[in-house]
Amino acid sequence: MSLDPAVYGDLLLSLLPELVLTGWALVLLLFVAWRHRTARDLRIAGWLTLVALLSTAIAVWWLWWNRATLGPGLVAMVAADDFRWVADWVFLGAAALTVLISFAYLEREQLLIPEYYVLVIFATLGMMVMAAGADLMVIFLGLELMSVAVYVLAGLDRRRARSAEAALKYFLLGAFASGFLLYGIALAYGATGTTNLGLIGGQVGIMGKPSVMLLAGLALLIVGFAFKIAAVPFHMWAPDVYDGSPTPVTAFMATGVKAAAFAALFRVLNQAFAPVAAWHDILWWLAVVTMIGGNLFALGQRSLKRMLAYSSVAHAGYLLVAVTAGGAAGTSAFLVYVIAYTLMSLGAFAVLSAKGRAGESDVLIDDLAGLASQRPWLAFALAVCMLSLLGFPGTAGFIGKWYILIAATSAGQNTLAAILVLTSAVSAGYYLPVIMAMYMKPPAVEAAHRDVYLDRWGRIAVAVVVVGLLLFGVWPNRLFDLAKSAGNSVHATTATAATPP
Amino acid sequence: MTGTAVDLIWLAPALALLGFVLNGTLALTRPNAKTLVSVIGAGVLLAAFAVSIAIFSAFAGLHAEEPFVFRYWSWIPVGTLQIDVAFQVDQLSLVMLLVVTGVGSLIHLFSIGYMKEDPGYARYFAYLNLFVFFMLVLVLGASFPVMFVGWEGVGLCSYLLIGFWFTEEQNANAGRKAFIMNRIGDFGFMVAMFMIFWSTGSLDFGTVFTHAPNALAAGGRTITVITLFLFLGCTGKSAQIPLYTWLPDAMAGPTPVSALIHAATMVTAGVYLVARCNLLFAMAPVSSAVVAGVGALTALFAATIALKQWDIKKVLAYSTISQLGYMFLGVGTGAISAGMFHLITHAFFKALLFLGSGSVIYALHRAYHHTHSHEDAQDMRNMGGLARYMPWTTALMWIATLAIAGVPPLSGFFSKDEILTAANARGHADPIWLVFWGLAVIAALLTAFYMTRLMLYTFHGPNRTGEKEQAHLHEAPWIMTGPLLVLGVLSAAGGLINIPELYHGNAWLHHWLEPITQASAPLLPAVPLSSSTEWLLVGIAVAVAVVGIVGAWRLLKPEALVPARSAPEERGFARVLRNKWYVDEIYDALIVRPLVWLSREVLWKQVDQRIIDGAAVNGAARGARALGWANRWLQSGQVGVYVAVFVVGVLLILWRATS
Amino acid sequence: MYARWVLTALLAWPLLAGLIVLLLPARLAKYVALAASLVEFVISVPLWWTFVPSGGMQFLVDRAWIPAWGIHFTVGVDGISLFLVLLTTFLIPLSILGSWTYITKREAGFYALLLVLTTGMIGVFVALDLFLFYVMWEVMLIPMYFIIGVWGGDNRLYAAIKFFIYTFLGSLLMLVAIIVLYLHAGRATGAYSFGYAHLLSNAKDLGPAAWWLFGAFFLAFAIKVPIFPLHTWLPDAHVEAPTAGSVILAGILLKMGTYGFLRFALPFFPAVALNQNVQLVIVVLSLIGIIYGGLVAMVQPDFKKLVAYSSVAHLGFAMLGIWALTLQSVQGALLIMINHGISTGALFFLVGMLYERRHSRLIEAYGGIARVVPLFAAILTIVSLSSIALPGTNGFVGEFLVLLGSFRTYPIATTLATSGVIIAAAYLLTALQRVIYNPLKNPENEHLTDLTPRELAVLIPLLVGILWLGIYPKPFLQRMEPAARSLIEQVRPSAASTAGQP
Amino acid sequence: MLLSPALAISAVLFTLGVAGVLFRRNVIVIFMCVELMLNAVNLTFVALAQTLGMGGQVFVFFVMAVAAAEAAVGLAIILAVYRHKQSVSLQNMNLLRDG
Amino acid sequence: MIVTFFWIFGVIAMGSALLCITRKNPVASALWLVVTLFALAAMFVLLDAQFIAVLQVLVYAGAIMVLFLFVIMLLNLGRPGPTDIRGPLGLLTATVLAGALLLLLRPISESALPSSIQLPPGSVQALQQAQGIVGSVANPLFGAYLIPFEIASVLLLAAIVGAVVLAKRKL
Repeated sequence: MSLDPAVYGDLLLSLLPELVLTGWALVLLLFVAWRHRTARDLRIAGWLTLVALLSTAIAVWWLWWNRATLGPGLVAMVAADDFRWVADWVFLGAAALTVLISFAYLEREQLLIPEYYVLVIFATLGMMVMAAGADLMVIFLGLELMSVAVYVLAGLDRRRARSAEAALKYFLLGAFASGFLLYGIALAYGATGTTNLGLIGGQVGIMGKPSVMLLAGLALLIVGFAFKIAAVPFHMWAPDVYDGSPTPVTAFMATGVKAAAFAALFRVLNQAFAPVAAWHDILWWLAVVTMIGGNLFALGQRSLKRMLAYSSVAHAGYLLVAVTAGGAAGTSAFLVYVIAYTLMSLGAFAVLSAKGRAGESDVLIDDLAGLASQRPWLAFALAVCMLSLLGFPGTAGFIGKWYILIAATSAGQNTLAAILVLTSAVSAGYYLPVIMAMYMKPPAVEAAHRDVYLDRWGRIAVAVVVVGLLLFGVWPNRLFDLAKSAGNSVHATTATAATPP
Repeated sequence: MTGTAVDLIWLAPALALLGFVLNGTLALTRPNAKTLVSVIGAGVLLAAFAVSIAIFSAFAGLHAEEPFVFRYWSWIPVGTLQIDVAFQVDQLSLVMLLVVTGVGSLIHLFSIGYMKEDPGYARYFAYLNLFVFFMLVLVLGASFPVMFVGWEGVGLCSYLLIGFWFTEEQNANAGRKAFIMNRIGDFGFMVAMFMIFWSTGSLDFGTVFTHAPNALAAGGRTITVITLFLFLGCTGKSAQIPLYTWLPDAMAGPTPVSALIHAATMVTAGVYLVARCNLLFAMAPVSSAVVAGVGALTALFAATIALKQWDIKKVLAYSTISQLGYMFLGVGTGAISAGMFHLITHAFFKALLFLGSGSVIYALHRAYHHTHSHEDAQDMRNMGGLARYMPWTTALMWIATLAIAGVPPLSGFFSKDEILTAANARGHADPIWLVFWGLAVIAALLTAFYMTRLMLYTFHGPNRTGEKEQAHLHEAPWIMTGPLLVLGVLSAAGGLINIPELYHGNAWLHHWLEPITQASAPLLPAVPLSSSTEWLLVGIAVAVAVVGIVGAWRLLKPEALVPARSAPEERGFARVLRNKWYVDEIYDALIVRPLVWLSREVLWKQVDQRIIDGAAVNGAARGARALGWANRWLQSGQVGVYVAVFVVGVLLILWRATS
Repeated sequence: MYARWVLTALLAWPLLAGLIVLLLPARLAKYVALAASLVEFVISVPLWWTFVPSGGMQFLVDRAWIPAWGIHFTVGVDGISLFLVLLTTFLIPLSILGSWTYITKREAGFYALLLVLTTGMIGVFVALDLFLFYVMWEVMLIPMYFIIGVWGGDNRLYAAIKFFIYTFLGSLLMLVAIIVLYLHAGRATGAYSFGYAHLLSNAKDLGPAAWWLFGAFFLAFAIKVPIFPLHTWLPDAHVEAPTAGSVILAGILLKMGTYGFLRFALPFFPAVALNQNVQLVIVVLSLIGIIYGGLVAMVQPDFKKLVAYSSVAHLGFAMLGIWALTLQSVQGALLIMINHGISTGALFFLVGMLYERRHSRLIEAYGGIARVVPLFAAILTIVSLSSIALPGTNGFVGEFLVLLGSFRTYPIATTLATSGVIIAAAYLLTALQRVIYNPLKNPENEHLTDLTPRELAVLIPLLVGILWLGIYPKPFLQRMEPAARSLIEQVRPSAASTAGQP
Repeated sequence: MLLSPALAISAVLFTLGVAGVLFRRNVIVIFMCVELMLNAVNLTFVALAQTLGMGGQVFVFFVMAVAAAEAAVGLAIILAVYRHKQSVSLQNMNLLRDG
Repeated sequence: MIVTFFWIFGVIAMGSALLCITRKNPVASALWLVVTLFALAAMFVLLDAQFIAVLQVLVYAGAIMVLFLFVIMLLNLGRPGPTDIRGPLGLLTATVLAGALLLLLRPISESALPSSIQLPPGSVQALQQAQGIVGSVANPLFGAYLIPFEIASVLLLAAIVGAVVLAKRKL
């Protein structure tokens, strides 16, 4: 189904998922304005959110099923391609899992704030806009929408200074970073006379040697995204903010926000700046320092939450490898890995949220000692997540890493691949201790884990994660088909460079 | 397949193995069924001996020039390397077969009495049978590897039997020492095998000896190296310089074991090997010289040590080493039959000497046992005048002594004289042998001397055992003296099997072995000695023996001896001899200690633990973790720092992009 | 030909059984596990008869798994892997039986892991798709990691993570190398597949890349073997692991390294592997392994450590044999791999049985116990002798073949290596003496109980193996020979014609 | 003709904004400096719009919207923090840190 | 003539910006920022962006900065307190970094735009003549840029919700 951007009907149709979600946001807002007293209201809001996310996902599916494309003109503000649909599913999935683990958490922490769900929806909406945006203006606005919502979510737990501080740090640095992003956009606009990715690409194509303005713009754009994906050296907010935020929000930040920023980065680099060689070099370095930094810094952590924060930095590094590899293979690898990463990272945070109290900032890795004997299933779930994060065969994490390696090596980036695997080996130094603590150390006190609790929804979330990780780890075929078509959709031109069939 | 009793060759080792299995089972299940054990243990040996005689006679009837090879199953077939489990029956192996089973049977019988009291009775006979089995595999094996099986097998049994009374640490040590030193020899044997295979393409005796002359240049480097490695093996097994030091310690084992393994059979395996490979050695003159030289030197060297030993078994041990030296001198000289001859006679009289000393020790032990005294039952200073109490033993041991001293017409005289003559004869071809001959003659003198010393101190003069003990000293039971008698006869008359032409004998053994030696004969310098020279040599030999005996009789004063506990420490040269030229100490200081120190202090503690594990492995891990920790002062929570780092990142990226 | 599904069954059954065992109550676990492992063994045994020595790869199964990358589930055995598979299925029941009383906590988990481990190990040996191979290679890591970490000794955590990271680090570079090979072959032929045959036939003209590809494979396998100086994980892992763990570590896991060399490193990169300097390095390292391993073993106060270091020495022989590339040496290496599995396995069992009685692995804790436990002493003696390669035992055949074969290629090195037999005697007999001989000083040892029927049931099969392989190894050698020959032809065409000829 | 001076000025202003963020500890002032950065970018847009068409001006419009939104949320966050710490100085924002 | 004016306002903007970041009193900083914003508005006018200039004054200088001042007052930071300017080391680092940044941004102002994308001079005025100053902005805003416009509205809504969540007294 080909939609004509000139026709409003088609335009709206191409925005169907966003519209659906916005509509739900308004409904939810009204509901919240009406009922916002009790825990039950909160739960209802949560269920409504789940419905909203689900219906949006269905809308996305409908468009995907009908092969909706926005053409022929490139002047559209949004793109309609498989990449967008898959990315949308990732965001919606992340949001849904976040909601699932939020039920118990919010009640336990007495955060009876139904607006929480509204903000989650807004943030998701922002992400979807970023993935959809075919125009720097749209991407920027989407990013701001997402950020504003997440700033607030980070500071949601107003009773705790840590939460407020996290919000502040995230906000300040975020605003600072978006300043750079904006400047980058301005320069790109100046160099090409447009903010539309397609047109920029065209301009750059005929421009020949890229002008200084363009390059500077590109650099600042990368900076803007690098901040959101927490790439070294723009990562320093991440540990603190992740640490201070309510754990479900942390999970959402680590997965959704990162994925959205990556999605946008992919579109920008591959559709607008494909001909510019400079960014490969920049991203190469960014990837290397991020992988090394993230993994080394994580080694030094004793707090489980901070360790996960740094590990998310490290994984941003792996994803950057996929970006650097570029091409359709790189994009597909990115999508596969980001799906795996979303699952495993959310699973880890879910278990953490079950273990901890008062924001879990105090849960040390050693506090998990003996979890396996008292909460075998939780321990198993966390172990699977850790192994998947480690990239161990049989889990989705391994498949993702394998895909990234293939993409990198087929792009001739053998060094990058080698660094990736070596740093992964380092990561064993901090993932294994978690398993070790759970299975090989006796609990500190008899009832160490009595109050570890996940409610029904949380269990569902964790189960989904574990099953997903193992399933994709052994049988990733459907995932690949999806990722491949998505990858090619972004790369009408550069597809099948040197990629395996 | 000959269709004669020869085909039963497998039976001999099989019987021994059967004995081992049965006795072994008994040892683990019913260790006290001593009668059954002794019946099995000695029975299988006697049966084996009977079989051997049958085979021997059958074989003799066949007048075969070529050996019979019986292939049982293919053992290690890989590519062109085809090793079968096969036995070879020929003149040489049959001689050994008879010696082993014959002497073996006698010693088994003797053991029945000697070990009666021992709790490990069944285990003892199991080991003994196992030893016989391996010894037979050794002598019957039709290829180097099969022989090697027996070769290491007997080493194992000697290890087990030396350490038989393992609760004494030094016994266990002695066993270990024996095994490890043998392993040094076996190392040589193995390397030799590799070279033989890659140069002749096979390891079967037959093929090797037929291919060797074409495949290898006589006197060439390869053959020399091969034979030297082989001889290294011999020095280990047959206790020659430099690997002899294990044998004296091996006396820690029960005395019959010393008789069987460390006198009659196993230690002669080296001689057998050289005889078996006489062709190869003949092709390598240098090696032959080394063999003969080492033999002669060992003969003298060991004899000197024997002069000053007090432990009766130690004396005999060194004398064994010295006699083995003679044999190597013989085979090294190329006088295979002479060497084998001496091997046989030595088996007789040395077994007799050991068993005799065994019954002496047995007597003293019993005596001390009665009086609950803890004196050393093997120290000659605690003996003396035993002739009164154990006449039979005394008489028999005198026969053996005269035999070993080389007094005509006893067996030892013929065999030793033949070796000396051969050496002297070879000396006319290449003079170095004259030196060997000289050494051997001096050794002969010393032999006569120390053996007389032994007899003198043990059986004559006043008794030093102790007043109370004397009451309990008396002859051993017949089961023990019986075998002694038989051996006495053999020691006396053993010479008959090879009376040289010189005395118009038929030199039976010499001719019998000709099919084995004929190949090498043409390679050796043939120096026919005039009968006058031969008579001269005989004269010298006899004179030497007589001088030795008489000298000892005159010089030594048994009356002057004091019992071991109050004996003074020797001084001067005597002390050096007493301490065996300090060879053990030297080995310990030069090889053992440095090696252990190196392994423990350097390789393990430093290289392995500190450098590799500590510095490299854990160091890397610690380093990475340290870097992680180092990040904490950046990640200080101060947004200012974060912003600064952020801007630095911006600058770097801008710079890379725009330049 | 035996059923096509046999290998698949061998892989699937333990996994399934493991999951079942995991859910069983602790007291049932070991019985079910034992039964399952015996079934596994029974399934595997017919391979012995139905295997056609000259048949090359057989029992092949090839199913598409991840078509997108040309990944298949491809398994098969040849003369090289056959015995490693059988060895695995043979040792597992024994290990389970051997842990009967040793493992007292979380039995279900332990036995489940053992079974899962079986799948991993067999998978490594039969995988003919490099993706599958890599997956199996890693998969067997986790169960062993848990076995050491949960049921191990006092220092188990350190040993476990050391073992894991060491192996993981090595294998990850191999992963990259595999992918590079895959892309190379794909670009060359246009057919993208991880199939062993496909990659093998297109591993040519890699150019200089071959060097670091070989390096990556080498690192992965060298760590597993282990080759000096990458061996330090081994003593810790062996010592800390529970008996069954040590047995399987020594018996099977180490063989994966040597197997990897035979199956991948050599055939893929013959040019590099046979490069003069590479040969020199590897031969020297094997020599160091043999002599250094022996010397260090000689001074170990801990019996298990001693055995661990002796493994370094044994595997050194295997490496030497593999690189010498003569028919004799290669088959000898294969035999050593089997023998070491049996003998060292038996040694670890015996040490474990001693440990169960006295809770000490220190040699000086014992002495003179032959009087108290004659049966134990007898078996320990036999096993030690097989470990020091006494003729008539399995050990001799392997070492003899390796040395004899290697002598052709590396005379000097082999002569030096042969001195290893002296050192072996030195360290094992010393230990033997200090454990079962000498005066019985420690009164605690007065009342040691001799081997129980169960323990005998564990040891007897191993003893049978020791004697069988020592006296009549022909059936094994026959089944190996064609595979070894073709390997040599593949790697060194010139070597094949002369292999064995003087 | 005004383009390059405009670009130069906006670059300077942007740098001043960054410098301000680096100079100050007071959160509010830092936020103001961020606003300054945004305005500098706005200048670039407007200057470009003169030669490249209205797109630039429209963009400035959106930037203002974003700035407003950020201001609302940001100041709310600052208030929230102030409730806990009675301070808006970054020095006191060190609850969250490594170790 | 215009250029001169432009520069004058530019200098004012930069100067007041400098003062804004160096005044130790937040209120002073805020007021200096307002001055910068006004100067910018003037420059916008010179750049044919009168409507934007108006918005600048109304929204920025008006609404947003008032909000800032309001918060400053609310938190009672107006009174002289300990300075929030970093110590010498911090300042040095900051200056160096900022200097480097400026150095790297400098070439931008010199780079000329590719002629292919430039509209003919004065075309903007022409457009404004045709559609009116507001219309010339409104047309694209509600035409080509409709989608961003709607997103912006959602953004503002989200911001309001967020502000409410964070600011309302009780939870």
